[in-house]
Amino acid sequence: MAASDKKDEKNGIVNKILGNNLTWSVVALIALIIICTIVDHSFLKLTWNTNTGGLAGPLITMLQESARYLMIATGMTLVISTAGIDLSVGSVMAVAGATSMQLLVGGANVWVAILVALLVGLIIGSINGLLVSVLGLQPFITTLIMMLAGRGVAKVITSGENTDASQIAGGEPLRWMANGFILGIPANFVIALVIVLIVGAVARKTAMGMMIESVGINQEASRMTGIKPRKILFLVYAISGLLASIAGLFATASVMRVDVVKTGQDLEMYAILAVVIGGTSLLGGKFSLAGSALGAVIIAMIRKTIITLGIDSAATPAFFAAVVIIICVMQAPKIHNLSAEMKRKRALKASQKAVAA
Amino acid sequence: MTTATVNAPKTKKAKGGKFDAQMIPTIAAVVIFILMLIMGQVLFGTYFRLGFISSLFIDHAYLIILAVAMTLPILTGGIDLSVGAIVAITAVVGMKMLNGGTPAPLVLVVMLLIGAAFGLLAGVLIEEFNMQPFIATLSTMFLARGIASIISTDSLTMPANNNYSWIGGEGWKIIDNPKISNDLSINLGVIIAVAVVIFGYILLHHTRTGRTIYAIGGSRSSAELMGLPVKRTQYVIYLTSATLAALASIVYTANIGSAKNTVGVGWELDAVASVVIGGTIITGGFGYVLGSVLGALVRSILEPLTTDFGVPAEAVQIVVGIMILVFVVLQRAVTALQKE
Amino acid sequence: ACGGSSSSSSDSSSDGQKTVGFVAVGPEGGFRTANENDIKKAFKDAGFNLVYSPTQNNDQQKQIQAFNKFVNDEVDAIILSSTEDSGWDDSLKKAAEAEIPVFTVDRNVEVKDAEAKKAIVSHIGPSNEWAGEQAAERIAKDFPNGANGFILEGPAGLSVVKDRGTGWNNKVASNIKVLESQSANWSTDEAKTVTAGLLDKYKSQNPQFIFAQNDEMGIGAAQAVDAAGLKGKVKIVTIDGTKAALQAVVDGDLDYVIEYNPIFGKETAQAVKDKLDGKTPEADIQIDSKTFDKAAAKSALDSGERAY
Amino acid sequence: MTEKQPIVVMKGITIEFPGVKALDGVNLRLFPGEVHALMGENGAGKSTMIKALTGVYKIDAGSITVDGKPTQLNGTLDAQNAGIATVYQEVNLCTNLSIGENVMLGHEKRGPLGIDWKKTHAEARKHLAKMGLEYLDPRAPLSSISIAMQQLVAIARAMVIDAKVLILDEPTSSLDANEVEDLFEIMRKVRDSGVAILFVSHFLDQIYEITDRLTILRNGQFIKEVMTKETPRDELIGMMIGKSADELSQIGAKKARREIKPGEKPVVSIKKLGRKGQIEPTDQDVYAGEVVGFAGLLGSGRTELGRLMFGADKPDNGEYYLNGKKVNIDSPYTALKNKIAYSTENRRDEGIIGDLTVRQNMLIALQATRGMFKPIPKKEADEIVDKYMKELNVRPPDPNKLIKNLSGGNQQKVLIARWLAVHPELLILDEPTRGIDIGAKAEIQQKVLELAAQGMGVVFISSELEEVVRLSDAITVLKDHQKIANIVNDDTVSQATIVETIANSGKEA
Ligand SMILES: Nc1ncnc2c1ncn2[C@@H]1O[C@H](COP(=O)(O)OP(=O)(O)OP(=O)(O)O)[C@@H](O)[C@H]1O
Ligand SMILES: Nc1ncnc2c1ncn2[C@@H]1O[C@H](COP(=O)(O)OP(=O)(O)OP(=O)(O)O)[C@@H](O)[C@H]1O
Ligand SMILES: [Mg+2]
Ligand SMILES: [Mg+2]
Repeated sequence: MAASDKKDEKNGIVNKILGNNLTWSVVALIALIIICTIVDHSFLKLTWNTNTGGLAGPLITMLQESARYLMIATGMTLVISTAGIDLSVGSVMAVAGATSMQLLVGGANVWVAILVALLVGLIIGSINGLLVSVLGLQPFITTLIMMLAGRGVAKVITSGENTDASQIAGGEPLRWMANGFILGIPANFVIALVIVLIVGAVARKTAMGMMIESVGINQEASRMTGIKPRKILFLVYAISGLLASIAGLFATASVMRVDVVKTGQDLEMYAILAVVIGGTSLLGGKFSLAGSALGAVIIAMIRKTIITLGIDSAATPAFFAAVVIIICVMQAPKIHNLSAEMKRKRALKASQKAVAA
Repeated sequence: MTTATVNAPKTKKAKGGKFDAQMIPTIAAVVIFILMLIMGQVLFGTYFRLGFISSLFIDHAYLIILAVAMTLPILTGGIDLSVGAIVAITAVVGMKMLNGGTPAPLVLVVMLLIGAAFGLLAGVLIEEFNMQPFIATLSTMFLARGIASIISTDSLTMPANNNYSWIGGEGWKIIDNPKISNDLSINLGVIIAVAVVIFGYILLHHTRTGRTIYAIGGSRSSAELMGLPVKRTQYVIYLTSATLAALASIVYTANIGSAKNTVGVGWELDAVASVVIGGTIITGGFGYVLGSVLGALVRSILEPLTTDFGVPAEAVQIVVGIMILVFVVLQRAVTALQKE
Repeated sequence: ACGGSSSSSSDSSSDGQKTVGFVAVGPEGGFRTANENDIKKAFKDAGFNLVYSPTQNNDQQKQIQAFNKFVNDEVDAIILSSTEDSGWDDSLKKAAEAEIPVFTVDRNVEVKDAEAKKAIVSHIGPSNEWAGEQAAERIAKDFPNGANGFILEGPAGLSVVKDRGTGWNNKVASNIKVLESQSANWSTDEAKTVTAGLLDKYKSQNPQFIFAQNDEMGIGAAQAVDAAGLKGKVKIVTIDGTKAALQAVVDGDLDYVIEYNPIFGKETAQAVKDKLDGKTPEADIQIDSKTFDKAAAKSALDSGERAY
Repeated sequence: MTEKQPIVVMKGITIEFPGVKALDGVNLRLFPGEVHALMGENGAGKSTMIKALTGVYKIDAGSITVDGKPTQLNGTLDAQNAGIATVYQEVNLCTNLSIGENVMLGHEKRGPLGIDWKKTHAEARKHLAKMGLEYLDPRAPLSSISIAMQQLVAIARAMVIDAKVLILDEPTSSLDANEVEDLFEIMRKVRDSGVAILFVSHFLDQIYEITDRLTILRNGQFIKEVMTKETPRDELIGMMIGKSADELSQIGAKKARREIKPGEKPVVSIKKLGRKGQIEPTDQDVYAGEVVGFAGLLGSGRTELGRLMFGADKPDNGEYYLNGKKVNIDSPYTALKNKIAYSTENRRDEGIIGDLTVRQNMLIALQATRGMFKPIPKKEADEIVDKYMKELNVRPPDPNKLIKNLSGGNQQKVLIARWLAVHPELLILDEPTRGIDIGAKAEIQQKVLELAAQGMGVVFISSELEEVVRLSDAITVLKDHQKIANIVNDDTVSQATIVETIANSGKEA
């Protein structure tokens, strides 16, 4: 009796681990790393690059790239938790990047350029927030419009050029932000991680997280408890805009050049994928920032895998789709309830036999 | 427990008039479309030309079909992001087959089947593996586009005498004026689009499957508890939207006589915009196919208008975005006023 | 259908100004923005009323729509800067019927239909294949004893990508080994990531060159090379010839830039003018492009004449 | 008793949710031509049992036999095809569709061109008429009618299929006396035609009026199957709650009247507060320690007045005084800031936040009044949650369960705890005892009296005149969205008084 209890308990833990979305994300991440290591034996090797003053190696470039996904995925998580969506993050990245580069080229101080770029992101996010919360427009369509218009804004800022600030002196802090190292670890990854932790701490240590979830679960009931759903909605879109502008700085500062068409292109989709892989439902409600962060790293890792495996560029989207489908399918309740389901069926058969007898 | 015997004053009749509120966004779409045409005509004098009207329909037959296709999942609160990519893969396969000498009817069937296969895959992911439609169709979108690029990245042209391009092309001139800009013409693509609209209308309003689509949009759990075949209907929806996307591909490729893996990038968003402009609510439950058709037409004349207004190139996207925004806000205002 | 000349056109050509429709790609930075701005300016200078219609996402459908609209608007001429080289037969047929002359710029289009062919008067633009060939020749010259390297391509499927690739393949030396071709989507930032990845992966095979199909990607690749401490050891060749790229050649970040000359507005305007004046412009107006090594780049920048 | 053949036999049904065994070997037999009641406290497993029979939940053990054939039910569709029609506890209709469509969904009349709407609507009208709803326009949207009416529509829908088994899970909880009578009329007719009816209700009067046979559950366990006629009330209550009936003696408790002293200031006083289309401008005072009952028929505007006093809807007219001071209550937030709380009648849509835990649901209103960035200290939160879990006897007593997994009655208790946690001066309770078992009902009523005794002003809205009369100091009677009387509840007042008031005002108007 006691023994079977213990076994049950053990089963419970195993089931819990299997049922946890994060588990499958970690498994996927490890699987991708293993695949890469098999193809490229030096994949896990880290060397010290005296040229840059940091670690070097495939994993490091992967982390460097993941910084921007971490930013937009974090903002996206909060937005999705309110049962919304922010399709404009890619465009906001372009706008923020364009702003900073154009200012630098125009001779502005680098800190001014950074601050104004962040402010612009915050403003675009706030406009999304206003449209969704005050006018009550549907998030999908509102941010879709902002995605179109945002690209246009980026083009207007640079007059359609791909502004290049790589030759401009004084851009060092910005360059460091994207390319530098802190204790050998990519600075942008460290910064992104710190921001994720701050957002996480604010969300979970104050009531912000619960209120965001509450609005996402049942907006009317939330209103009746004295929460102001409009304020919450405004807040999450504004945060998402701000974080997207940081991502935009990462993306442009890495090469000190904005590309009005390419910067941030399609990244909204990656962000959404990261959030979903991380276990937050697109229907809103409970969110997991840790899950989304892991999702963001997985997205970067998938892209790294594509390069490492030398997958033909034509086949890239198909490979991407395959990995995403596998991860999502593994997360499906049907799969991780498989053993429980089989047990249930067996029990049912037995009891039916008993009844028949 | 009271045993009151007062007759409740049950005379307060629920007004049937309120029901029309759901149609207001669609009606607004009609009105605004006509206003836009009139504005174009007054300012630039070319919008009432038969040639303009003809090419509006011929060039956008594909978008009308996609808008109808997109209406189905959106009515349930879902979405099908894969339609653009399905156009690409079916187009590439179709052109390859035509060039390989496959008879046109067989090519058409294969294209539709490929579309259906992607719809089925989306359905399986959504219904069997609990993936949200957005993610499931995003995956099938990547998959379809990826496979299309693997098959070919060339610009594939149809062979001559292919028994295929007659679907598109110039079609028939109904009114043949001396000037081409005054000709009224129609081609099979437009007729197919009209047929699709009629099909969509009948499906949604005169079949149980259609009503189940609306019910799912209202509340999926209610629909399930009501004993409606929710799962089957979901399959029907994604199969239909993907197959219609293949049909849109047929109409489009027949029109331009060539195809390539990059065709249809962003069309899913054009289709979504059309559906929303047409008054369908993105969260599901309310909307009409006819609205989506009008939405597609409205979406289609945004570009000519920006061109004629001479909007600076960099700002075109902003203006298009703002126009859609104004549209959505107007609809929202009208609906809110009605509710008062 | 008759018509043809603009006497009956209801467009804003009140002062006898000729209207020209420009079916364009849209401002995408680099080559594209320079090219379209130049065309717009040249036509304005030549006294035309240029109506400009960009597309989005390189979507040919939007271009077809714009083209058909110009036919219906009865413009005097159409300039077509197509995203795709096929699929124009029907539209060109309409233009032919309406007797509107069409000028293709940048990319030539393939036409099957004889009727449709008549609509096209001239093609004006530089050659992508030529540019690709130049890149192969430069690498062959740099490494007579052979070398390993990568190619950074644009998005799979664009005809520019194919043409530049074809040019490269035509002239590439047998001892030049391409370890891998990857798409970096025309993007600087992506090129940096991709290149960093490739350098990691093929470290053992000592990559010595990178052929980037445009300047943006080349600049990104240069940064990755720099970060890997390989500056100067890996030679990067790019196509387009933007100022930033020339500067990079001067700085030694890039080895060689092949111009894909976007400045042919004048030539285009002249061709249109000739046609409308009843003359017959040349069918194929080749625009010459230059190549820049360090010295040429320096003098080009110093001259201050480069417009983009 | 002649032993008829049961049409449905459920044997040894076990259903486990993560962490709870909701049903443990429960048996149920349904006989044609009988009304069978499933009895038990909140959370006993009644709804779960029903969902097992209709294929919503998969059973973990046991067997289901319909018409003598062992049946595997893999979904509601299967159940429907097996001739089982169901009205679930929570209204499950589609508010985006018309009334008629909701009745006919899946059973629309078809002609050669697909659905024939004329016929379908005519058919819908027929079924609505059976429920006494002939005055409803089947083309009107479902959202235009109240929840209670929607419940009737749901029942009309269940009658559309030629069912062998009709299941009604608490259909009467939001109906008033007339509608209940109408419903019973129909149930008798259906029963007499040989259909087996499964009925759930927490009103013992109703049980004894309409049912023939009872199955009693407690804590997911099968207790007994008995004939209604042979089971006295006391015994039934005893079987349901496992205590003797005496322990529920407080049920009859009547409030000691609170006299309003001359010159005393009300806590809340509204003057000509109204909102177009919802409620005519109304005056109302509530004194500290006073219980004001709102009485009226379905749709009379009780809820609307309550919502207006809470700022859930913005008034477009009138003034609001709090302790003599004029205030502007235009949102639930300002109301809560001013210590006015409102517990909704629409628990599912406006009450619970399903995917949050019981604990979070209890604390969220208090948190909202404090502001997002001032989290309630853990210790304080623990104390509050602990206190109310015990005081209101929430089951299961685990505050970390998701509230959506609690039974209806327990959800209600959590919501009441939510409002008590903000220590309101005025608490508006809209149908707080709806769908609640007799034990819990007594507890809640008791709580209301306690709160009033502690000096809280309470507005008590209920469709059960009995409890309004018993608990209130004053009764406000509403009709047609208008306050028609203010009755001081002294010993002369009875349910009949209220009913008369309503009827007479009708004649004058
Ligand atoms: N989906 C679920 N997940 C977990 N537990 C659940 C779920 N649904 C119900 N339960 C639990 O199962 C038990 C039985 O619930 P059920 O709804 O059947 O009660 P009930 O008898 O209908 O009560 P009421 O009279 O309040 O409606 C309760 O303890 C409830 O918390
Ligand atoms: N017979 C009816 N026909 C149409 N609408 C109605 C009818 N009765 C009520 N309504 C509307 O439904 C909504 C909710 O009314 P509801 O029945 O909840 O009022 P109530 O007085 O609070 O009654 P109860 O509390 O018993 O439900 C109100 O907007 C009301 O106008
Ligand atoms: Mg129940
Ligand atoms: Mg009410």
